[in-house]
Amino acid sequence: MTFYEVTFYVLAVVALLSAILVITCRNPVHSAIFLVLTLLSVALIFLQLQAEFMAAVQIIVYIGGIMVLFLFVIMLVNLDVAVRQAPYNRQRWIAGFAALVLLAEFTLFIYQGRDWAKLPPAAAEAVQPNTELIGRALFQNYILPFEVASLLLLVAMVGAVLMAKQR
Amino acid sequence: MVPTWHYLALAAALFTVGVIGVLTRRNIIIIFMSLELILNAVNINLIAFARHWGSVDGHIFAIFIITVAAAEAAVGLGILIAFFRNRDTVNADEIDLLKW
Amino acid sequence: MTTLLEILDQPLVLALIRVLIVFTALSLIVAYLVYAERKILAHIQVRLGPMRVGPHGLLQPIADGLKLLLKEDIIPEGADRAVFWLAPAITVLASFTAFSLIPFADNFYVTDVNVGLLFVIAISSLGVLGIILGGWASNSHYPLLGALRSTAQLVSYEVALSFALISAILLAGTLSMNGIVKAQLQQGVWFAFMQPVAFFILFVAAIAETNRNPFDLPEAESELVAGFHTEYSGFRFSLFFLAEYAAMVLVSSIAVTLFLGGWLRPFPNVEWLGFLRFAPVVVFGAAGTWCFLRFFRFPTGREWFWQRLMLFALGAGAAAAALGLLYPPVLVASQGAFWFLAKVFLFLYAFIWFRGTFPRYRFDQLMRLGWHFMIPLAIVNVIFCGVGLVLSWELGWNRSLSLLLASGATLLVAAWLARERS
Amino acid sequence: MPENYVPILMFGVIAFLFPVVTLWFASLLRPDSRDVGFRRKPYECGVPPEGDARGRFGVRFYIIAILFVIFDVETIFLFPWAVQYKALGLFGLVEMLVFLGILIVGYIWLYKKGALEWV
Repeated sequence: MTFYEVTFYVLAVVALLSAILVITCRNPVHSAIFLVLTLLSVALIFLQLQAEFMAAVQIIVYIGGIMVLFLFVIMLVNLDVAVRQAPYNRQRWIAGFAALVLLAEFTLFIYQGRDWAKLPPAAAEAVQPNTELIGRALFQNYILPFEVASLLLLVAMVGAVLMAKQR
Repeated sequence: MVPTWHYLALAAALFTVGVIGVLTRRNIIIIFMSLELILNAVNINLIAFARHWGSVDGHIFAIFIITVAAAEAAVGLGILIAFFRNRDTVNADEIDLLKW
Repeated sequence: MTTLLEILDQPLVLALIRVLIVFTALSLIVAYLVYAERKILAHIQVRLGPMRVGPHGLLQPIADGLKLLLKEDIIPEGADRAVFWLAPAITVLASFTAFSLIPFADNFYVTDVNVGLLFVIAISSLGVLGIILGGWASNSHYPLLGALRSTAQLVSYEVALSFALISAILLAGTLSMNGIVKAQLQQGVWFAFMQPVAFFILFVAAIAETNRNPFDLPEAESELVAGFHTEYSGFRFSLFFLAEYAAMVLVSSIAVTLFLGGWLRPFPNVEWLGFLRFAPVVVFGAAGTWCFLRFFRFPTGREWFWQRLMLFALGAGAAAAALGLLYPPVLVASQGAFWFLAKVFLFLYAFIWFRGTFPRYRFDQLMRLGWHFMIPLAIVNVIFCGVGLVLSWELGWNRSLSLLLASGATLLVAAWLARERS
Repeated sequence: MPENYVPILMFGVIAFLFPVVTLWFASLLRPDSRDVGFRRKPYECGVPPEGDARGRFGVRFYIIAILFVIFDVETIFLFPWAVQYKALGLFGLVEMLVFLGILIVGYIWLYKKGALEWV
């Protein structure tokens, strides 16, 4: 195994473990810290997949933006009450079972696709230089989604401010 | 080179963890965090496929997913703030009134 | 048998050596930046500043560091111990790691990647987490409020900062840090002259990002005690302190790389200004001469012996450096780092100078300045910069002229925005 | 290509180890924390702290954070645009004018609504 393969498996384990800790921690702030760890290892996995632009975007938007939003909200609502309450709801056993069924399905799908997955992946350099290629694709082939994204952001901005503002 | 299906397996596992979080936790903030986990699992898939086929289309989709995640977090947490102001709780199973 | 040279030639070992050099140099610069700030502020206020430890207080940073290491470690009751410990570590990580992407010279940088600038932004944006978590973990009113205010300020100005950076990328056409410097060499002009408004926005946003006067609201003693690190003491406090000064050096480095030509000397393409390459010799020679002059005018006597000895050693070191720099290969090799550091220190001096002269803003004024003036101005600047570039490509206008016209238009918008505010 | 990123990781690890090692080293030298008097109480200008520190704060902080996230995503779209600008030319400018135009509409709405006012 080369160094980069080892990095992937290490990062995968870190991402999964911290994801599990996200949903098991009682204190939302600890959950948020573990979520940051998950997001960071996912960003490094992107880097390992040659998606350097996406790795940077993941850190800037997710960790630098969305997680800050989460931490703000955790501080806005009084969480000391939440820590003392039961963390799981009543349907947790049914839900856990359903999730396990989902996992079994995923396993089946990946197993069925094993022949396809044996196809050699394309040369990783095909997505380089990353930012230039993304720029070309985004502003030539995906113009409409790009402009719609700006509308989506506008709507989100208006909606969020209206929701949060004092009436 | 790590085979593509290892990435898919990791994404499936992350997705399942996220689903468990959404279905079992009571705190809405944690539910939102689990949603972010799910979206990240999808992103891993997209990026892995982008490398598999040697095209950046997967990256573009991932960018849009991150955009949507940002919009979702902003609006969702905005609703949460409004709800908390009215009801003084952040537990999902206490949100059982359609109108008040 | 692998010899030492072969081990040293491995790319990773080479990278590790560079990392260690940059890290050590950075820690020294940060330590002496604190000293320089005390000295310069003192001279602005007609005082002497630290004078006791070493000649002119030159060993003060080391004494301070030792003192902070030996301080009692106080963690307040009800604090979340793990998070309390983690927060300063994150802050240090965020403000130091970004230096691995800064090109200090043509051939001296830790690494250079295609999306370098994005990674610098990404890594330094992690610092916000340290501030929020530190404020929350203390379990105290003032730190929490300080953390929220600090974060609100940081994120407000980060938007303006990003838009200002985009104007520079529009001119350079690349995100690689070294590529941006090379674009300035190729176009023969520092981007500060093509995009003065963006440079101004970057400068103001940089002051706000590093919590410096006149935007040092997060740690305004009269309002919030000491901001988010009120409960931090001893070495934990000094970690926050170090990170803050490292962030100052970082934003200066970003500004220098993007707008002031990085490691380029002034007018890099003008042949007859080639004598400027002797500037390092002159600087070190002048420093050596000054040390020797002080040495001869220092009071003699047993109690001054060590101080005089140190001054003499400093003078001798500077003189030796000046002589060594006369050797052509050394002179060529030291050019990039010299000009880069000179520009960075100029920036840092401006930061300290501002602290000595400006009164503090009020928090609502600060947010208003950010959201009502800086952000719209930055957006308009990006648009006009794009228009100027298109004019020069499509209509064949002179590039510098159309960009300056664009800046003029932006200035008109700035005047209108300023009129709206008052 | 990924080998260019290994030095960043190295730097990050060293920068993270620096506080860890120095704090550990300091713990060998410094005196232990003694719980005497009000020493370990949270700071509250000299009076005993009252109430729960992790209370609620104004929603204005939250609005600032929302706006930051939205604008942050917008800048993400601008970076590949700026890098590719020379190839896109006039077409790219028009595209970005539409994109930023929609953003500016939102900004004007915020301005009129007063969401950008701190007080």
